[in-house]
Amino acid sequence: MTLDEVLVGLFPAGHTIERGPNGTVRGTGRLDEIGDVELIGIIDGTPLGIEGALMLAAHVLTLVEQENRLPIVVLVDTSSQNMSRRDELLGLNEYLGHLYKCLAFAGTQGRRTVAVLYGGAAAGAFITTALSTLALVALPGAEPFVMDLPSICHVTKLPLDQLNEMAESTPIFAPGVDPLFATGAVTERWDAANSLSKQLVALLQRTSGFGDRRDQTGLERGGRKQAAAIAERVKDEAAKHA
Amino acid sequence: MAQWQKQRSERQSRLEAASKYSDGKLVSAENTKALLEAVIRPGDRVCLEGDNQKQADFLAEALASVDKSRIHDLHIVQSGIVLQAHLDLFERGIARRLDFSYSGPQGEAIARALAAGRIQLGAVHTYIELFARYFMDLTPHIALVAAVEADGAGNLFTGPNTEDTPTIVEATAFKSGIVVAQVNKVVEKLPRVDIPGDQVDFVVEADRPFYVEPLFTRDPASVTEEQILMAMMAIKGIYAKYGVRLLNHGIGFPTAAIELILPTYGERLGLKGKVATHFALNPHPTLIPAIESGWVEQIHCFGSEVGMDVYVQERSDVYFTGHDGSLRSNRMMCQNAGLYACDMFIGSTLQIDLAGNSSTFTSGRIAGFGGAPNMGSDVHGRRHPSTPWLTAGREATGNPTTLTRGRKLVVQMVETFGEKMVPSFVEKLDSLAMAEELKLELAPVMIYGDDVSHVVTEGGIANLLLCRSADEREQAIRGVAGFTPVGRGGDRKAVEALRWRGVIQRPEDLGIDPLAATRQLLAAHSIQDLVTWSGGLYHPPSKFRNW
Amino acid sequence: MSIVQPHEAHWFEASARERIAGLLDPDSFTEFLDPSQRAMSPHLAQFNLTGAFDDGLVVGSGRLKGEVVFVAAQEGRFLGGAFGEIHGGKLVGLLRAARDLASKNGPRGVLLLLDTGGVRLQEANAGELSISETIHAIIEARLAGVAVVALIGGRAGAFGGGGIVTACCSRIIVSQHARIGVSGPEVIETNKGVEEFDSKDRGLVWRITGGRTRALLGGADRYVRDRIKDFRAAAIDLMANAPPFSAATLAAEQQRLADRLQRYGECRDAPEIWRKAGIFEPDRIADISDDAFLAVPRPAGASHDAR
Amino acid sequence: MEQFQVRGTATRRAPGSRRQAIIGVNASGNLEVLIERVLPDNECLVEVATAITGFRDLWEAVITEFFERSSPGGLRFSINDTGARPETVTLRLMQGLRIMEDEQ
Repeated sequence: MTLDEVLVGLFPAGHTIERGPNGTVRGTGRLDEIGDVELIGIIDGTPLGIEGALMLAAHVLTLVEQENRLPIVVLVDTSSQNMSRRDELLGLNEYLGHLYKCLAFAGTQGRRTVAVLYGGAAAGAFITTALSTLALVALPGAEPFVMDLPSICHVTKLPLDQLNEMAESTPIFAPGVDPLFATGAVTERWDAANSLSKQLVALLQRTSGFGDRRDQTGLERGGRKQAAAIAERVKDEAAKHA
Repeated sequence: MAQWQKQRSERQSRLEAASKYSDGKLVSAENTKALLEAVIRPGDRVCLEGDNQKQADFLAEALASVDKSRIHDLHIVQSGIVLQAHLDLFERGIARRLDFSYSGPQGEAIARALAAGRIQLGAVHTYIELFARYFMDLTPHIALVAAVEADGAGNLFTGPNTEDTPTIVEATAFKSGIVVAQVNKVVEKLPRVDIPGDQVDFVVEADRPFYVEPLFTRDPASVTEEQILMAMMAIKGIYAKYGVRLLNHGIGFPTAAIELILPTYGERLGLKGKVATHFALNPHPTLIPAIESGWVEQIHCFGSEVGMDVYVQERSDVYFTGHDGSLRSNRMMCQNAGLYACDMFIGSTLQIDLAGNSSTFTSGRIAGFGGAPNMGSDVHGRRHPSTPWLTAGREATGNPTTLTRGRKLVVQMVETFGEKMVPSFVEKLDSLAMAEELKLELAPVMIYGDDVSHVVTEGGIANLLLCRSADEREQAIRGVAGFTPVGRGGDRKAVEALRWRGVIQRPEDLGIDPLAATRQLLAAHSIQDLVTWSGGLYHPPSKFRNW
Repeated sequence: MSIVQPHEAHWFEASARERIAGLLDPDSFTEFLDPSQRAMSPHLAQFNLTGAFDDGLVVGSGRLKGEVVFVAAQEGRFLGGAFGEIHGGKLVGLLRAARDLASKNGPRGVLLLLDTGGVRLQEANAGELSISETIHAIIEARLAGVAVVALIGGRAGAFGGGGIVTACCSRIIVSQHARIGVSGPEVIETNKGVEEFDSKDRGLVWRITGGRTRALLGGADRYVRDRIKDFRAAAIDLMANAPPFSAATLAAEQQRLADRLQRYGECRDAPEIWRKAGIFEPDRIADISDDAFLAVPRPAGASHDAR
Repeated sequence: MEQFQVRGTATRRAPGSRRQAIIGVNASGNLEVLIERVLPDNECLVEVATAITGFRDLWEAVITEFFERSSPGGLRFSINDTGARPETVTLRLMQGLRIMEDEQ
């Protein structure tokens, strides 16, 4: 979907959007049922570099200061983090970490934060923009991935055919929305046949609190069967020891 | 009427032919080829200076580019066949016969050229063996040497890498030959004179400094725990046992590991000042921590090592230096020290057989010998006694008397498997098959088994001095050959009996705790640590930089 | 007995377990989900890989100068210390336990001995998600008043998601070996070409990503020699006064990162930054000894509580 | 990947009171060994998981020699390996045995 289609679908009652540098956007959307939501995002498949991350973080911090506690929707169509020697030199990890912390902080302050992934997102950019919110929604056309199969092929020396076959049977490494849904990363998959707006309203109404239940979700969906239990076992041993 | 001065008059005519290309002794880089064409005659014996370290590379390339209709069928008599230009001489037909010592990186190319008949091989020598023949039947007509600086009178300053130059020049200049030197720079006044100008006929200022290979630099980061375990066994079971103070080390990682744990493990054993005090050895960077910790009293060098010049200069109490301050190395002298003054040689090998013969000639490669066979041999001319020498000699015989001569300790450190799990222990050396294939009269052996006193592997030490029969030697070697076919082919009972007699010692027999064999034991973990140990005086080449 | 005592040992050469042994008070460590429980990755066999009995992460509790701390140490030599499902689950569980126990005489801090190339590609989705869960859990622990201190100086550094995790900790301790970044030099070279980043130029790699650059730029709070005892001393010191996770901290970080971008945004190599920062002999920073480096005054903005 | 076990008999109980220990790292050319005191005093066992197939015979030789050399009664050794050389395996087994000698 294009950004315009996404915005019209999500906010038939109206929206404003302002494009900034480095592929960043900010604005507001109107939902009849619950009123305004704040919009930020990175679009056009722009890699997320230090400028973009810093700018988005600034938007988030500004929003968090406001009393109104409006939900924040993060529109995501990026590629990966910006692969650049200069960005790495200047500490890209800190800029991405800062953005993550700002979005998470908003979540801890009672803000409902939802990432809407309608394009690409990979690796560090995926973590920072799409996994840092309380919920992640994948729209048609969303193409998240952590590692692409040719790269996995290159490192593991396994033939691509075999990897493709393996990807069919386990969601643990394969790129795409469905495997990431199964593992608990993607909260919901929306299709365009239903009203995006209604689905957003419903999601926002369900979303509250900063608690992280994605390992439980992964277990329930059968895509990540161990993580939750392992975390619990460590917690139990720690509690016994303390 | 008999002519007794033909060589002098021949020399004179060559010098005259060359005079139009020189200004006094100085020759421009552009005129170098013409100069060589003027002074060299077909069939000449030519020594192009080059060994496993320094290379007269500019002159080598000039020689490889001469007109082969004028110069051909040369007989190359030199330490190293290392550069592409050296091979080109034979590929182009400029040279035909070859007597040499070391080939290193060109081992495969030499084997191919030999098989194709482009090289007529005289022999593969050790360094000093070839040097010796320079004074007998392989005296060069032409010596093409390398130095750092020259003055207008032809005096040469070789810098720290003196190496073979004095020997080559001596043999050539005093037998009416012609000496051409490439230098990095012609200057008014030299820091010191390594070669007097009246032994040098021509000097060329090359367009670049002569090449030096950093052959003796081992990165501590690549030392393995197994090598550390071997090093611990060697120190405790050999250095300490015999009290070895005068010695030579090979260039492999196991001996680098020894150098790196002297200040830690050796210190713990209380051996400082008691072992490893005097070396015939190049300036190994891995020895820096031991030197800085006060272990080493004196080192004489075959050559220098890239990056070590400033360090050596600042440690003149340890190294031999000129009055200018920089290292003076000399391969001939140092080899002699290794032969007659060292009580021990310890080094690695690629392949060793059931009798302890070892070789670095593996199929398809003629690697040459360099100096190892001299370091790794017991020289029968030795007469001065020392405790390790006498102890070894007495171990080797059942009932020693005052007539029993001593023995040099010749220790082979062998990791049971080499690259790609190729066993290092074999029933038959590859070099035997190669000798048959190339119809060599003598199969190339780096160190003969009867010179070897000890074999050290991850599995233990085999003391061959204590073996009383060929069969015992074989079982002792099999007993430390680990899980190679040779090791697994050992007679278990015989091996256990040898262990009981102390001929074979496992780490636990030596009281070595396997938990201590970690990289934490290394006094330096990286090249950068060596730089730190040196107080910033060691300047490693950039290819070793990893920080 | 090992000849080198645990705390005298070098961090870089030590295993995850050796680091913990030397870092904490002697014999104070209790491991959670220890190797005998064989909590191993179920995903590696299909790639013909064998696993590790601890899945490359050692977690547990111990004391640091008497104070209770939790500790997690990645083994950088097992699959590059990468995050997988079990590995990540253990780390997340430990951080959540610290959060829950903080108010019940629980740990004062969590020490994260990071040594990771990022996500384990054989279980990439689980790994990526566990990195996000780790950051969530770090934030929750910090909100509960637990200091989370990253200690980095192993052969894998802290890359990919590991670099982002680092930046979310309360405090960061590095040695020279600590390469920290998001995209590894090889990845950048593969994607953008050798002109952008020549990963074979090791000096360049260290100037761009190494511990000295991070320390001078403010990407790390403390630079230490490569000895476990030096990491220990720094951890004791820094755990005591870690910044809270708050609006003020984040606002300060925003300002700090904006200032850095404004001051040095044009620079493409570290010495350019040091020159601008007025550091004496900027080209020699990589070459001087640790002691000399520790004496280099840190530029404006490098020391801060904005993390 | 290949998994198998090698059993042995021991002439004595391995000394020490430690219940379990782990040594080494499963990395290329390396291995980790988990040692547990869980068997009767006259038994010993090594369980191997290796990423490199086709060397079972060599493994058995290494392990059998280790049993004969050190008689580690009561101990189970579990190995995760990625192509360690035989000498590395022996070193790790010896190290593991040595750690178990510590009194706890």
